[in-house]
Amino acid sequence: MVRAVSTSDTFETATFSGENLICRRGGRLVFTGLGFSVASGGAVVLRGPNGSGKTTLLRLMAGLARPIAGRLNWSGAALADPEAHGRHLRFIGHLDAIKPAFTVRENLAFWADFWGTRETALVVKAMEAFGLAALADFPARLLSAGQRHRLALARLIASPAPLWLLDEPANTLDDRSLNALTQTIADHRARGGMVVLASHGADLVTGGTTLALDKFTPTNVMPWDET
Amino acid sequence: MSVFTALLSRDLKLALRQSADSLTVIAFFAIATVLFPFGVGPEAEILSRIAAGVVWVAALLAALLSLDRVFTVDFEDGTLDQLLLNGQSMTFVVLAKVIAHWLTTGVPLIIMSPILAITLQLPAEGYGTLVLALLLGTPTVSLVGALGAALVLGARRGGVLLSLLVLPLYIPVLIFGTAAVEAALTGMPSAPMLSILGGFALIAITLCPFGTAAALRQAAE
Amino acid sequence: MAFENFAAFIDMGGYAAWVWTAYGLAAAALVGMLVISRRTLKAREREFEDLKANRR
Amino acid sequence: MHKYANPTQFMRIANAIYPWVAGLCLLLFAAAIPVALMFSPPDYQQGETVRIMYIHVSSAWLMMMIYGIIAANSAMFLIWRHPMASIAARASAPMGAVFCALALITGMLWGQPMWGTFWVWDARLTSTLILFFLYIGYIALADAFEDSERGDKAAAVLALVGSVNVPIIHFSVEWWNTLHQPSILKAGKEGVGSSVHGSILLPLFLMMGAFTMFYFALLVLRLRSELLAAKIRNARLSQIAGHSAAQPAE
Repeated sequence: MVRAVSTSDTFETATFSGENLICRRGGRLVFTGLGFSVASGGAVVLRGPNGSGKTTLLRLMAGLARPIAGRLNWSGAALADPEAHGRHLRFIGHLDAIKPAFTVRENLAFWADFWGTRETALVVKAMEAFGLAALADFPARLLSAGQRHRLALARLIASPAPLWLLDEPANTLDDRSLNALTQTIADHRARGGMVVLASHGADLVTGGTTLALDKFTPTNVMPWDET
Repeated sequence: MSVFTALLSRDLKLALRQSADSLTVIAFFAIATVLFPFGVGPEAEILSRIAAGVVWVAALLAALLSLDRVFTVDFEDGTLDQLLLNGQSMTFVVLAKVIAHWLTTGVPLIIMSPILAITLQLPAEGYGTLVLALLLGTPTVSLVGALGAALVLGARRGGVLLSLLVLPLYIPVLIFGTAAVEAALTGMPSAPMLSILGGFALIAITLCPFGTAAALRQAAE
Repeated sequence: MAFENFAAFIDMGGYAAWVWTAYGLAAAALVGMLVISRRTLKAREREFEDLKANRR
Repeated sequence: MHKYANPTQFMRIANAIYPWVAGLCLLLFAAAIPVALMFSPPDYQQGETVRIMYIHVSSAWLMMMIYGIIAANSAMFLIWRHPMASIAARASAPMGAVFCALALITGMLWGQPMWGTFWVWDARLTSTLILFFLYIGYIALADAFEDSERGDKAAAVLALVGSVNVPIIHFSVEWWNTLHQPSILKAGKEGVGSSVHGSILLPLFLMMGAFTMFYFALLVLRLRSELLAAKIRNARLSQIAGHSAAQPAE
């Protein structure tokens, strides 16, 4: 059964914002002058065509990539220590970070353990939320692509953090899992969590702000036009 | 400390589940060593003269073989991104990975080495020092090797490149590792060489984790 | 002048093979670097001009 | 400092001094070659082979100087992210490798007639050989990534690791060598040491100066070339971006 998890404890109120971000990937400017802001309970949906920098921006928000200019703020103060920023967030990208030799439960338990989550009950809750409870003791190598993706998403519940950065989370999910994800995101926001997600498909959030990335795509200056 | 202990125990558990990986490295170590008598002839005199050096060289090559995978798998399946987001310090992650590597390849190599040294006719006085030298030298091998492995993440021909980068840096360890055994065989004190090996390990453990952490961050960027 | 005549100069006190090989290799290395660097520079200049000419 | 990190500014200065450096290089070679080959006297111990020393020492000097320049640039690149620093390091490395090979080969050509052997496992020779491997590793690493920026960064870390390790390796090999080979070499080395007098200093300095100027002149050419390559890459990327932007959004 797929069902949503609700926990009573809430996150501290916080805001996460960025200003004047300029980012270059592989020698090309992806976006310039980009700013965003998300507060507790809020959501931002990143939209834009391929190559407009959705993944880049999410990695930048996670602190995995560094902008060439601009700054990121947590509750108004600039992020001084990018390594500590990892504590604020969960990032689910295209790669699922699953070890095929471990069971579903072991995969989840490791990450919960790694991020210092004390409550082991959350691992069970996470598996239930994404319909993985029946698969708990199966080796992850037997999972289908959709199941693997759900296992990756289950980390969000197994080890809570206020900010969720999700890159195309709807990919490979069936309708039932989509509902579960929508519900999980809603619960997270109700608890004071924040969500930033890249999507070009279904609406997973209600009442969030949309950030159209193509607005920040620079008109590329050709080298012979430079002064 | 949850970052360190969780990752260390995960890597050890993974190595246990996929023990074939470690066994391959040990098998390589044995085969590479056994090739030498065929190359230089079976005379006990020559073999006992080169035994320590052969064991050391074969151990370095075997370690190199395993280093290729220290970060590659985590890099390719997205685990590295998550490890970078540990919220504490990347140094813990690097240390956990390096210690896991040393425990799963360094220690088996050390255990195997006296057995291989027997086939190479190493005189009896040498065994203790050989094991001690490997015990002090292999941590440096793992630390420097991890730095190299982090640098070549995502590179074309990463494995070959790794050996090109790392083997020259192993020369000091090789020199003092074999010199210690040599000293023991000629009745000289081997303690100075062993303490130099220990010194290398100390230098490596203070410098390499930072470089490795920086290289891993670059690889993910 | 350290040599009596031209033949002595070529002979280099009996070390002709060593001395002239060393100088020959050095000259080849320097000239080689120069030629290769210049050739890539010229090729890139040409490529850049082509790109510039073909802009939309 | 940041003013010179700007490629355009930097190249303006580099191009302005280029004719002077190139001219000085030609002038020094014009003086150094005849002096080294003809006008300087043979060494009283080594005879005419001392003439090999002029290019051997010059190459060895350059291989070390270039490594120093690469290491310094790597540090600047990693700390301040100066783009020019990585380009300078990348442009220098192949030259360093060539001079290192030249130092090794001319050393062998000098060693054979003097010591009776092409190669000894002397600390200097061995460290030079290892430096050569480091150069090769540096070039291979810088070139091994699809994203050239990543190659620059990885190579920069390697250069710094190497600069810590080269002295350690040198000291280790020296120690190892004295243990293994109380050598034929010592005599040869002392021979070189004692023969350093005026008559060989002039050609040596001329040759070292000529080599050094050659490096700087060629560096300017290679910097120009590397910057052009970067511009070409950017232009191509911009064109690709232009194409994908022209397509309808999903």
